[in-house]
Amino acid sequence: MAAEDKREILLEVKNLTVDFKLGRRKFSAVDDVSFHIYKGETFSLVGESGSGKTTVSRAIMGIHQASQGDILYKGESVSGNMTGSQERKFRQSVQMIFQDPMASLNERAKVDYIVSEGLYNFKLFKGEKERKAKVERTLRKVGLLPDFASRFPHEFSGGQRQRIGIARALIMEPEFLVADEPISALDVSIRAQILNLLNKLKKEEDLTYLFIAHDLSVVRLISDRIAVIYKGKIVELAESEELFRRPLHPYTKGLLSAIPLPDPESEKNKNLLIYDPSIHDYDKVPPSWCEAYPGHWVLADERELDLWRRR
Amino acid sequence: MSDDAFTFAPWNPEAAEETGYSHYSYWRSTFRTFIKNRLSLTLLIIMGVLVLFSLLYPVLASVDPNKVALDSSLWNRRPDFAHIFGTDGLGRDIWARTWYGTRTSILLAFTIAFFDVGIGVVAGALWGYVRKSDQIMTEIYNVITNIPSTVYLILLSYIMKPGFWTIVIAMSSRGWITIARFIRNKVISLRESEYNVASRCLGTPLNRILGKNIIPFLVSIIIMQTALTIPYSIGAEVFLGFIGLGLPLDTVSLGNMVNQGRSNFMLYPFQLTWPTVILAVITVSFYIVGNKFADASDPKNHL
Amino acid sequence: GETPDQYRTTYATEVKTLNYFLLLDTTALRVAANTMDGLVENDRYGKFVPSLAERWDHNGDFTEWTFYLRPGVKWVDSMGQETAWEVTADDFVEGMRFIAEPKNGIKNVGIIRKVISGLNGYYWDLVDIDDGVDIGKTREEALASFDSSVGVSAPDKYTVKYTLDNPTPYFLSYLVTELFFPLEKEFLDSVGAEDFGTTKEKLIFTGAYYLADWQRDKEIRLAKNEHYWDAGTVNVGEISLQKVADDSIRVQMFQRGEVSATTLQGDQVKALEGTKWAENVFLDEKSSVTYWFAMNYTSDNPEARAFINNVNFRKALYHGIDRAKLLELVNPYEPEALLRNTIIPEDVIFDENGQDYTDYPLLKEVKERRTYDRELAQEYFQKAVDELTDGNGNIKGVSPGTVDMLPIAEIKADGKLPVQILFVHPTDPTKTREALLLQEMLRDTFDGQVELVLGQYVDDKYNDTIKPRRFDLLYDSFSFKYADPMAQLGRLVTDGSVNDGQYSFPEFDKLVEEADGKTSLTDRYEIFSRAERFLIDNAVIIPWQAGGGAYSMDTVVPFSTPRGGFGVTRFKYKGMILQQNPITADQYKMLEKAFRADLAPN
Amino acid sequence: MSRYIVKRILQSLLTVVIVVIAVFLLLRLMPTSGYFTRDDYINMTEEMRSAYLRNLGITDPAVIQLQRFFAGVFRGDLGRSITVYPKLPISTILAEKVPYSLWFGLASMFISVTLGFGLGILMARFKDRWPDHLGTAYVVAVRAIPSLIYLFLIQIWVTGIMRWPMVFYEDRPVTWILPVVSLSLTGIAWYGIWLRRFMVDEENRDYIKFARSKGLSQKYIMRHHVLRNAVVPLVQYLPVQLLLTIAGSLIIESIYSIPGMGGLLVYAIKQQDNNLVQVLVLIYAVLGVAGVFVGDLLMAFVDPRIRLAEKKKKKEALRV
Amino acid sequence: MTETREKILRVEDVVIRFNLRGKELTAVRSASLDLYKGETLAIVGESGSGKSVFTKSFLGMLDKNGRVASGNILFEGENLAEFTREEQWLKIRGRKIAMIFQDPMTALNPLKTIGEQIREVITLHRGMNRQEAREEALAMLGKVGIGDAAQRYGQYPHEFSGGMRQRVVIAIAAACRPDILICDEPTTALDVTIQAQILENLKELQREMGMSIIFITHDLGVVANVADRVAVMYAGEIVEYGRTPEVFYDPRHPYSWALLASLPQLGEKGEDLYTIHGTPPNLFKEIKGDAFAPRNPRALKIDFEEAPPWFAVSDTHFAKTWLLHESAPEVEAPKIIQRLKEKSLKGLDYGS
Ligand SMILES: Nc1ncnc2c1ncn2[C@@H]1O[C@H](COP(=O)(O)OP(=O)(O)OP(=O)(O)O)[C@@H](O)[C@H]1O
Ligand SMILES: Nc1ncnc2c1ncn2[C@@H]1O[C@H](COP(=O)(O)OP(=O)(O)OP(=O)(O)O)[C@@H](O)[C@H]1O
Ligand SMILES: [Mg+2]
Ligand SMILES: [Mg+2]
Repeated sequence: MAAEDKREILLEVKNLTVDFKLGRRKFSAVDDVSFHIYKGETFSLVGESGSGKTTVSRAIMGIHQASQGDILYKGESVSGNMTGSQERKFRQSVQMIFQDPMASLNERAKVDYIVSEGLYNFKLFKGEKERKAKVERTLRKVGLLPDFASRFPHEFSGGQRQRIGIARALIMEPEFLVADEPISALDVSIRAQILNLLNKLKKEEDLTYLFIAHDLSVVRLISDRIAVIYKGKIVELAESEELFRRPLHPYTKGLLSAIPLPDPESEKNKNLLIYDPSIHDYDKVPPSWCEAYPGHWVLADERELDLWRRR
Repeated sequence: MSDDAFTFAPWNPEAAEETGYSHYSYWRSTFRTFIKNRLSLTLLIIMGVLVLFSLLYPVLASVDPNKVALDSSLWNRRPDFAHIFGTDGLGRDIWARTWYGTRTSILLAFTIAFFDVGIGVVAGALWGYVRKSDQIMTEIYNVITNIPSTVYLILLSYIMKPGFWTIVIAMSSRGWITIARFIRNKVISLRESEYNVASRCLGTPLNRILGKNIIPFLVSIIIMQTALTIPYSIGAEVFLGFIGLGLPLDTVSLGNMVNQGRSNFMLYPFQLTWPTVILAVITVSFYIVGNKFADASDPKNHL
Repeated sequence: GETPDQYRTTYATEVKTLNYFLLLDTTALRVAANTMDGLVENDRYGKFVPSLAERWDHNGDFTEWTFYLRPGVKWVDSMGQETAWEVTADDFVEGMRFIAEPKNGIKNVGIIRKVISGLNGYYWDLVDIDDGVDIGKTREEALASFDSSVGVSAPDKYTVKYTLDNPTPYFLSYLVTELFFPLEKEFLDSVGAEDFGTTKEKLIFTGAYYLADWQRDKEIRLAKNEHYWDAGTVNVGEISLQKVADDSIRVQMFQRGEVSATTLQGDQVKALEGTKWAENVFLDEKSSVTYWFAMNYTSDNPEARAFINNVNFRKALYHGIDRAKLLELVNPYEPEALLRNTIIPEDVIFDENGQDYTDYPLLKEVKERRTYDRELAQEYFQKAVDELTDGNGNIKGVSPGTVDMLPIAEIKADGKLPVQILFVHPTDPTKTREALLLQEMLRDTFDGQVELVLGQYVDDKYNDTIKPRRFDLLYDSFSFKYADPMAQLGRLVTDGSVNDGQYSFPEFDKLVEEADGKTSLTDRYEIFSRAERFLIDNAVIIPWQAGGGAYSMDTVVPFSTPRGGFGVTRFKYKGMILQQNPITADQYKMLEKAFRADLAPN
Repeated sequence: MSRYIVKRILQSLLTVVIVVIAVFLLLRLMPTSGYFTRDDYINMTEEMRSAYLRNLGITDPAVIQLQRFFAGVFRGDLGRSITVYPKLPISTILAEKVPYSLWFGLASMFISVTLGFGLGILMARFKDRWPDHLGTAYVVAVRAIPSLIYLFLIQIWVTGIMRWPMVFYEDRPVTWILPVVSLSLTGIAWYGIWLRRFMVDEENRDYIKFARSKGLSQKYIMRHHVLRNAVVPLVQYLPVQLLLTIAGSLIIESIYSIPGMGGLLVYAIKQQDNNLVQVLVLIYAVLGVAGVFVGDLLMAFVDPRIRLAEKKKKKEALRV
Repeated sequence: MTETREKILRVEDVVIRFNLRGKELTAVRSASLDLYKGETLAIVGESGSGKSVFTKSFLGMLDKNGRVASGNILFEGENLAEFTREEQWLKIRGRKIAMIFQDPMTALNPLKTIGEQIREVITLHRGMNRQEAREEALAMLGKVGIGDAAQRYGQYPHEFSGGMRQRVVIAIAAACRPDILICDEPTTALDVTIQAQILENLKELQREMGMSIIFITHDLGVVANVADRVAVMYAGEIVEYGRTPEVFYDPRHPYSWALLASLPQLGEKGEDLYTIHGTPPNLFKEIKGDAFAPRNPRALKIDFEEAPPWFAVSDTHFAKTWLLHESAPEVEAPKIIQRLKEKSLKGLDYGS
């Protein structure tokens, strides 16, 4: 435990709230969310559609403004106004992999440009030759052929496109990668390629990931720690196996029970748990963020915490 | 079938990555798609020949389109060998005038289209991309589009001296905004698209985002708008001629010719017919060719 | 067959007002001419005959004229109903009072200010008062002095008396102008001077027709006045004036029977050659309107100014412009017939001996000459060039520069030959073609040394062109107002109201003044003819063509309407006879012959 | 909703005011002779003219003039024409002319919409077959060839063949036909091409495919799904076009001698009748802006997605 | 067991071609399939393998540029492949065979109320009057788990969440009481929790109405949940089919192996997942031999020469691969698949 705490915290999200305006009304897509990510780990955020996963990741990337709270990268705040050099450093070392490989590549630019876009922005090469070499190296790293550089995105299959997107991030030699559902738009048979690639990079390049998905079976495979987010609030956070072994929050349980398994027999006997938020009685005492077991946090009130622990 | 058939074949995962497509070039595909359509190709050729001829005619032929005949027997001559399209009420050669007029009208239309589209694209891209500009640009748009175009054209051509540049200024100072609006709508839909978000995450500066991520997607709109502006400008010149604010007399333009021909149409139909036919062929060709080219420039239609 | 009961014709621009004292265009003139009668009128031979006045007399030196009204004539309203008001002598006094009020802005009043005694003083007093000049009277006092100071009075209900400053034997020719029309005071008070004539309800009538309908930009309809004192001579029940702004279809409309008359341009006549319509085209009578070329002596364009102020150059133009050629555009067959070499028209002014003013020797010579002479023109031009340039084609005293005559034109004066002259014309197609032809003609005659720069005014010649002096050359016109050379020559003196070129020739001014002092017509006309000859010899202005004389197709039986060179007469339809089919040229010639024969004994 | 309406109205007013100010300033660029009738101008001395202008208030600072103008408008006083119809109250002129343009406009709009929709349906129905090609040819011709030419030829030829009068007479119904038809030509093309486009778009939508898979007949789908939905986006434009029918058509009113509003503005500008120009621009701007506004409201009315736009997002946000 | 059940649909060697700007694209290459009454058949396969096109042809819903080039689709004694006129299809669509499409967001007309959209099919197919149809529609809404049906009836699609919309779509399709219901990836756009609920609804309906379901998906978890039998499709061909346990526990085609093996659920932390390299074949080109061969590391030489025929694994289980040929070398399925059964039973039994 103590040893763990010595790990370097790469990113810290403190009480993050992101509001959106809907007409004249405001609502919080992300509501007072806190977590941190250690260097070298894969931290996953799961939750149903619309729960605010993307919003968290975009707030980290500075695409959405945080209404409240702070985001610290290597101890420096990146949510407010950064200085020019801070921003440059941040943009270089933090990269994002996008969900939809169809939409996230500029259709009218060649792969060569797409991959080297960041290099251009930060002038990370001396001459055309060096740039070309970098592009080639990176393409190879993600398992693409170097001569793809002269082609347009639409000539590629979904998996190949996604790898182009990853190459675009990798070429910047980032330390931290935000991956917002990088596989959900892909075909089953291709997902594995990407997951393998991400794993390989983690090992070889010592990358840190914030991994977002709603597919828990994937998350389990890839992540060190998992946070479950529900309607803008994190309801449970634990080490990956711990969470699967001992889910506490009813929402987490519902989520786990709904995962379809590629096994006819277990599916036959499937027992679907449907989460009903009205079981909580938060009117008087609002829930708090408690550590139910070491490193296993859950959002609950005293009574619930007791009850869930007992089971 | 040899037994060999049931042994493993050599396998190379890299080869499996190869995609089926050949090297692709946007413009080549656009052009190839375009020329597949026989109608538009024909019209393009016709248009090209007409435009080329009208540009070359003044060089090739020495007939002065403004040469007034003092001999009244040369006035209003029906088409014959000396004057292929006949002569007008002052003995000016309609054939020569038609080509000079075509040249003027085309130059005018191209100039207007150039400014309209040029300003419109830049303004529209900024309008769509820079959120802060939206309110003010929208108001400018509302204002400009709510001043009736006739008021505007007439006021300007009245305040300034009627002439080529007056028409250009009058048309372009107004025309750009509709194009800008089109562009803006498109840009807005592009602005939030994932690949732009990706670029922003990579810290790409605005000018390159516009140049690389936005403008290339507007090619078909740009072509379309250019194609629409050209016949529209030619028509506007005819209209201005009708209300007496067209190009000056010594400039031969299709607008002038149509208006002159019109007043004598019942008497000397040929004076209206030929300029009109040429004009119609040009405007219709531009319209169709432009549309088809815009279609062709949409990569969805490439194969 | 039956004769039609409706005469339909067209007009191109909407009338601004139908206040008959304020006639701005021929459409308003047409309406006034047919809805209002004055004291006298012209019959179809041009003779002055009684109208609202049954008879009249004058004193020996023509300074006092007394008119005796026809009793019992009632004003008629726009429903054709008689009103309670009778036409009385007071109405004529009120009419004069109305036009004498500067605030009413009656434009032609200048013509009679110096004729009616006291009118000039009265008018300017009011103007001075309005301008804040202290003349020792209040406005009320000045207004009150009208009856005592202005030479018009109503001794009794049916007698109108005019007192004139000078002997005026031609006074009757004034009376057919709108300025002498009556005005019913009570009616005027009821509608207000401001609104008088702005709608049909705001008018009442004394003429052969009343204004039955006035729909702006569409139609003006006149219906026969059943209560007219001379209703028996009115043959056509309705006159409809339709606005057709786009006149390219007018001939077509005539051929399809939609209108009863049309005029034709030369092209149109040519195009009818060989069709059945050819025989329907005839040449209308010329009018007393004269067109001439005006030159701007004070132009901003230094090149043109230098040349125009040179008599040799003006003469070169005088001889160099082939006016008949220009007229071929409107009359391809006999363009010469339309030419007019004098300023005062022929056939309108006669001295005591019945001699036509234009037949006075000095003018007769001018009248009969051919002005176009290419060699002579070139000779004069050479002289002008010798005088005005340094021999290398540089015009003396002219430095290069841009002359701003916007919005008409902008001239890049280079101070070299060819001399650039700004010729301004309206936008209508015929005038444009005329301009282009003139341009080519001058280029041809002067070997390219005279270059017309063409400029167009869009709408209003006076405001756009003459007033801001944005022209070098222009064709101008004037209508003839009364039967004396003074009517025209008096306005062409230095600072005269139609001296659009702003020249100043003291010799001419002196001659005019001298002539105007003469009471003997022969003396008077003799001196006027010298003055006129001076203008022509020095090519101060260049007379060009007579008004009227257009090719026409019509269903009006020729010579059935009143005839005369002044005022509203030409536009009167009283007595007009229509026929079913368009008249033919032969018919016209035959009737003309008969008419001339009838005319002779008169 | 009502807050939204108020906000939109204020915004529209702002636009109108800016438009009027813009034109107002443009008009100041024209010579002041535009404030005189020709005769006034000739007869007046320089001093009288400047006194007259002072009287009219033309020499006042633009701000004050504008204020006066808007105050007048607010009181319902549009002022009087100067040169076009000297001294006539502008309200009278409008009262005379608006009905013609309006009736012609309405008639032609009716025809444009019915025939245009017919054309659009036909083209969509027979997409890529000859009715579609023919329709396209028509649309292209109408759009690309200057209207002046074909309108004029229609007038000459049709009246000749049908032996109809060449110009418009109020009391002869037959003379209404050509102007109305001429006015409708572009409208038909416009509605036709857009309806076709929307219908074709609509036909490719998933819910149309789903409707077909439900076994609904082609005809039923066309009528109850495709057409209905395709018309919706067009509805937005109807009010502007309806309101702007008042503006009339310059060319058509000119060639058929219709005493409508079409030529008025051009004429007023040429005659420098600044008062009249000012009022007309105000009217057009108001109509244009109001049309867009009503169009938006109407759109919200026919399209449930828009009407409930605000509520919907709320719900979605609240929903699990 | 199989023989006793009634075959409701027989599809034989269907070839479907599209004409794309002058080029011919073969989307379905000789696919066959039988459907029994009351069963659920799942078709799996990767994107673009022709699943949708294939099933759309049963309804005559191919895009205009497509056609059934050959083969038979036998249903109730008629060959649907020979239908040419729209009226013939109208008798089939909806009332006999109905279809549910993938995206709940777009399958409903946004401008009509939910009620109208259900009612119109009920009046059309069941000849009920307005009132009866309304009652029936409300009942249907209830059956697919939409509470408050009476109020929901008059609302527009945008007032529904994605999951509810998809339920409405199901309600519409089921309201026709078809014999066969084709569900084309009806839950891919939805959340796992909602997906699970909708699958329950579907099964419920099937039990109640006794219809046969063809279920298209690429999610093997979903297949495991709903299907009685599975057909695996690759590049326009069905390459393997059999009862669900047979295909899951004893797959024979290399593509089926690859598909199952690459499932993340089977992954071992820290180990690479099995992957399929390369891209699917170009459908414009003629495919020689086994379409999967270029991507198959264990392809035989004959795979590049000649297309494999059907080989029977059992009475109910067939696969199209040369590996089942007697002269083929012994090739084992990837280990991970062999472990599927045990693994899924053990490790994935999340803590309840
Ligand atoms: N730009 C925006 N403006 C307004 N609301 C937004 C915006 N972006 C997201 N939202 C709303 O915020 C909420 C959270 O959205 P978010 O995209 O973060 O969810 P998510 O968990 O990523 O869902 P998914 O799994 O569908 O990607 C949703 O209700 C969404 O509608
Ligand atoms: N109208 C069409 N014109 C041309 N090609 C088509 C058409 N419709 C489908 N195709 C092609 O047919 C092939 C099979 O498509 P289909 O939609 O059946 O795949 P699918 O297996 O359903 O994939 P997904 O899982 O993505 O839905 C694809 O390559 C597709 O591009
Ligand atoms: Mg998301
Ligand atoms: Mg599919």
